[in-house]
Amino acid sequence: MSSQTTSEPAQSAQDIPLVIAGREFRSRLIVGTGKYRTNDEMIRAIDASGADMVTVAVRRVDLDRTKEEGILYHLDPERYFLLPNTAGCYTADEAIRYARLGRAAGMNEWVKLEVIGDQRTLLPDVVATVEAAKVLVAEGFKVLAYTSEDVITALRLEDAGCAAVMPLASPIGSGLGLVNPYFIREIKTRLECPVIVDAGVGTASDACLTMEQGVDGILMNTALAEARDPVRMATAMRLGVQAGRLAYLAGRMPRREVAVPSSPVAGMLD
Amino acid sequence: MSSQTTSEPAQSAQDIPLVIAGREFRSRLIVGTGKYRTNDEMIRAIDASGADMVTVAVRRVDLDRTKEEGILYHLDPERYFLLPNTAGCYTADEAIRYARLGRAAGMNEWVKLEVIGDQRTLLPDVVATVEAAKVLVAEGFKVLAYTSEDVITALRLEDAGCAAVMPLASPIGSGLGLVNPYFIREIKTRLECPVIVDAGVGTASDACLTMEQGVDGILMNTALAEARDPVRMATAMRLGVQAGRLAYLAGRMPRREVAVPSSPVAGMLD
Amino acid sequence: MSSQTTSEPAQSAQDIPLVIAGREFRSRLIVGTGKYRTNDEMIRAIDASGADMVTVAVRRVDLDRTKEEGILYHLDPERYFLLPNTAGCYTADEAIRYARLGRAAGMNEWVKLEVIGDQRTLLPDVVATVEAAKVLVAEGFKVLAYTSEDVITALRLEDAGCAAVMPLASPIGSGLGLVNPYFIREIKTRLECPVIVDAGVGTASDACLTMEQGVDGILMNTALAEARDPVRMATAMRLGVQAGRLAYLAGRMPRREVAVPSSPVAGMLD
Amino acid sequence: MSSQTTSEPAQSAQDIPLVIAGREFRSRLIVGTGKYRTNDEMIRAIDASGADMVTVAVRRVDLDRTKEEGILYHLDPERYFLLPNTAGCYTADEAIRYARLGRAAGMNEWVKLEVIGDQRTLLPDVVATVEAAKVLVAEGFKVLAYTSEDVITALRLEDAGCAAVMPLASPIGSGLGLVNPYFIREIKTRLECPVIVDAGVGTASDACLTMEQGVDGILMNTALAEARDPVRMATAMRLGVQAGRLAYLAGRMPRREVAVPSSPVAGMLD
Amino acid sequence: MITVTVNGEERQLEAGVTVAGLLGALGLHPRLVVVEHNREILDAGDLEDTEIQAGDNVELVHFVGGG
Amino acid sequence: MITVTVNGEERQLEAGVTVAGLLGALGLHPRLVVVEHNREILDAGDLEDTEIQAGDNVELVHFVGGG
Amino acid sequence: MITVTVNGEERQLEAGVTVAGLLGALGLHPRLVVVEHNREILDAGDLEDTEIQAGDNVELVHFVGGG
Amino acid sequence: MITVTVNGEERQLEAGVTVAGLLGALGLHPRLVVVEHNREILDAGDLEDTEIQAGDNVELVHFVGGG
Repeated sequence: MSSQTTSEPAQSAQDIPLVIAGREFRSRLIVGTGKYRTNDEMIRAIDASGADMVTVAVRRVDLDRTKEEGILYHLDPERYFLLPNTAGCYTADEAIRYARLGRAAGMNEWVKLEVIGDQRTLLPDVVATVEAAKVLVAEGFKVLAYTSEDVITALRLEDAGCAAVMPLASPIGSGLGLVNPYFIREIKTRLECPVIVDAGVGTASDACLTMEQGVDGILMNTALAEARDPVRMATAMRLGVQAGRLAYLAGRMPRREVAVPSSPVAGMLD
Repeated sequence: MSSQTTSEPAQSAQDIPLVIAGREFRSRLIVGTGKYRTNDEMIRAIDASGADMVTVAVRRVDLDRTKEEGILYHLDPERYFLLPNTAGCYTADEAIRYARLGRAAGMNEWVKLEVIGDQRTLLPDVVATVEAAKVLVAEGFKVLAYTSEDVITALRLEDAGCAAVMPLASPIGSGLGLVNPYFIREIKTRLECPVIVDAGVGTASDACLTMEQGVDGILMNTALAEARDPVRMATAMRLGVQAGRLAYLAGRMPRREVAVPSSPVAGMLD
Repeated sequence: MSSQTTSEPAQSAQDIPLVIAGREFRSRLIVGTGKYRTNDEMIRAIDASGADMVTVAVRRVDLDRTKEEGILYHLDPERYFLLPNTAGCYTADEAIRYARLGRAAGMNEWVKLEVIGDQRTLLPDVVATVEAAKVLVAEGFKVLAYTSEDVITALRLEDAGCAAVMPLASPIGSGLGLVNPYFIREIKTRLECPVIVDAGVGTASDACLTMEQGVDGILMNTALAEARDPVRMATAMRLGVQAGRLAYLAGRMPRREVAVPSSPVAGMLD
Repeated sequence: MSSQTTSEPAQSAQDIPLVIAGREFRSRLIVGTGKYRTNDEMIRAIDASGADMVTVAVRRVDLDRTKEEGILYHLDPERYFLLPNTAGCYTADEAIRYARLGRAAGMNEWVKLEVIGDQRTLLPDVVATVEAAKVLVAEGFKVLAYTSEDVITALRLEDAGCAAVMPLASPIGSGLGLVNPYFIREIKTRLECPVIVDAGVGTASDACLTMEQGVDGILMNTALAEARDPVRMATAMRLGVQAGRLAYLAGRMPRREVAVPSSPVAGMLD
Repeated sequence: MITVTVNGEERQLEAGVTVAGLLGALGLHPRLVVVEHNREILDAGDLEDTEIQAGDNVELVHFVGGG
Repeated sequence: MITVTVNGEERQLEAGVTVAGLLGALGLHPRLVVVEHNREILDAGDLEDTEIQAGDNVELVHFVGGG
Repeated sequence: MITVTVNGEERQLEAGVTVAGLLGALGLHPRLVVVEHNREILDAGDLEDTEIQAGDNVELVHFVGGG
Repeated sequence: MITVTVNGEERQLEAGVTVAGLLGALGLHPRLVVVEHNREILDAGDLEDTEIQAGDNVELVHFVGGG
């Protein structure tokens, strides 16, 4: 029994599935396929994560080592919905080019749109992202757009027709966790399309806290690939995402600065 | 299929069980039985929590409403290991008296020792707690001692022969979460007996973050009983505790203030 | 002796003055003039703050209560450098119109540029802000631009020729303090022009912590006007800004999770 | 003009002096004299800190380098009130012995009581501290007792007759800042004697935030001695303590998650 | 009749009543109650044999919900 | 009489009135007000010479407290 | 022989070679590669018919691991 | 000669030496040192009169930098 299936009862019993662009996903955790030490470790980690959507990048075939296999050798497209990204693109045109190549390489019209504005922070160029989103939506793409925690940009990406808006928790690969819960919460409050937090989550409590803000899902890669034990961390993230989601739906107790006993004060002996 | 069972594969596959005083527990989450709106809600929440040890209080039988049932009508002692507490006691003698009554009422020699020092904060009287622990250990009790986040008191409780030491995350019923991770981590580092964080956890991310400090388990009550939906929150807590435990075992990625791409920088098109 | 002068020795002895667009300012704290309960309280608070630059808004004269005095009746332009803002403008054109009116009403070509993108968060429309900045710089304005904590927008505002870039600590009037120190620090690292944190500071420790990130100054209004005692809070802010600035220059001790004694371990008695 | 004097107007105008055991102090910042790189740097830092009470340790005279001067060569007892500590003592008896030696060496009956319980954390042995406090108070000492953030121990130290209770912000020399504001606030609320936060402050914003909790003062050493520039940091701490104190007295604005404009919404142009 | 204190309240009982008798009169099943008689906890086996004297203090406790 | 818009409100003015005249009638000191006449900002020097025509839009602004 | 650019590197190919031919020569299975020919993405069906001319730019890409 | 312990180290002193004499021999100014003689703190006034016996324990302390 694969560990991935173990949480479905809880999931199905107490939550509704994630729906993006009319497609239903079993898991609210979406994972990347980069930076793993080995392909085998990647496969086992993705299995443990329970993700049914995984991101991939579009790159040149290495002509010198033609025996080298692309990612498709490792991921069963029957099982995993592949989401091509435009990582590494610094202009709208470049991102659009990569999106089209991704569509040709894959089996769907979905794209994780990234237009990077700065090499050191890998923060998005929000102007170019909105511009590219409009073009790709017009071409029939389902655009999931990586963006900053800026509420206004998020609103514009929704207006541009994005299928999902994906604000960052903190910079890509930083592991700093959810730095600005206020803006993430505000984005979720203001948008109607799904909000997926993308980038910055470092450990399970980050994922749990992020889901507790009410967002629809989380996309991560480095937190799994760079964990000492990626498979165990993937299980932790699967459970942490579900935990945060259910805690959000359950409605937490109030915070108080004065203590309140858990046992009855009445009925004490003399 | 009870939701509780859904996570066991992950659990058993990737973690060792919690062992206190030679007894093995399937769950690292221990829950209280106080303050629920109804007994039915309590039963369903405890089931969802996956806990196999639950705490109970010792109080006078209400002679005026003798049809009133004690907690034993609701909790199957075959399924749940009952841990009597000394909640509400303000002196060592009083706590010792309640511990003995709890032993007579229950089927085991275990006690959750609480000696409260102050009504407003419900913080422990650490001096009286150590004193009572010594007496009870000498009488053959397995003492799980509620205490502050003071490392030195924790060391003394271990020296006194406690089966487990249970520092608080924040005051009982406050829901403020893990206020002092440094001291909790230090207590775990310094003690050999199990460290169970007791009190203060408010939501799933608190539980997850607490377990990520490396402690052996968490005891909670108010966070479930006072959630808008205790059953869903109990599931969230079960998953959150497992997530934090596995993330601790997995070893998180390093934090960085500079971004690192998840997709290859090589192989970009011209 | 005005309380404002009391800190100058420390200031002058241990720090360099703030210079924006070639103009030297004695204080790194810039304050607004809105929302005070009375004009007298405003005057005393601004005096206590030590600020030598204050912001003002441009609004219609109230023709029905012509005895009503403009702000110039209360602020001595010899003592305070007036910085007109474009608060309340939602488009580049509107902001440009207000900037020109401010220039005509004032004695300088400086403007605090604000182009709001959303009424609920008062977050900037970064695209329109950059656009307006370019126009105003071309007209010879010294533009101090309110912006989000987005590093890339900050870089573009500097490229556009802004005299200072003013990222927010948190939303205007929220008092949430410095939510994203990472991005504020990154903005300061990447820009050459002065970086003034504008909006969100709620109390003195917020101001102190913000200055410790290395930024050049802070602009605030609500934290003073809405304090129970604005004059005392203004003194607190003046001191807090200096404290944070000097702590930044002094270079703090390292953080450690293990204690280190302050008194010698040698020379103890037997 | 010594930088120390520069803040007195603000201070005297807007705050009352700190009074401990009937003695008035100009500064709410108390500093240690340990770990400075040079005596000259120590003197200048203490001057800049504005402190009028400084702590000293009691140690053996070094008989091999008799030209070596004690601290009294460097600190003018006319200007600084010397507070001997019992640092390094691990039992009540040892601390009492050092307190008596300190009294014989100094000009007063004051002592900073420290009874350490653990070498790694330097956390207090709260039981032994209370015991030693009772003995020393009976001998006529003015006892300022270093303790943990435990509210109950703090109450007992006050009952024991301590002149001031000094809970830690975080471990001695750690620079982790104020870890548990709730308990520090509660201690201040519950005690009548002065509450001085001792140990753990790392930079000016820590000092400011700590004073904003309402405590009466702060005692620090490492944060100054280990700063890259102790004199500048001492000025920063002096200002930060005043800033936090005045912000506490001023009463901060409310926190809000929705923005509120600082400029009038009325009077906009068409 | 004798006067005893049960769970903090004075009650009139017939002289010579046993603890088991008291439980019966109160409709409490012995297996669900712990009896503390003059600060001594009674074993189930002693309930029948333990006679309540005037002035005795009896506490009848059980488990309730608590954290 | 002509109808003009001043600060968003319609007003009746005598034909031929200048901006300076309007300010005077409103009791506003020219040095404390900025005049935007049909979207053009007027220099202080032009207030006397600028005649207000029917349908003109005049905005009279000044500095107020703001952050 | 003609000179073309494949994945950024100049290569000598026989005149008249098709894209399908190129893939074959490189040992690349057409179904696992996407071909961009002079900035135009080729459908699988066109690989046989598309002849490579001197100076053409050919990009051969596929999916790799990424986040 | 007698053997005494001063600040934890054994020293040979002439019989009959006083504490004041010891301080002098060590070049220590009495006003800058506190003397603990066999666990008793000496008043400045007693330094002259206090004779050190064989086996005595003398601690000489002062203030040093500390936090």
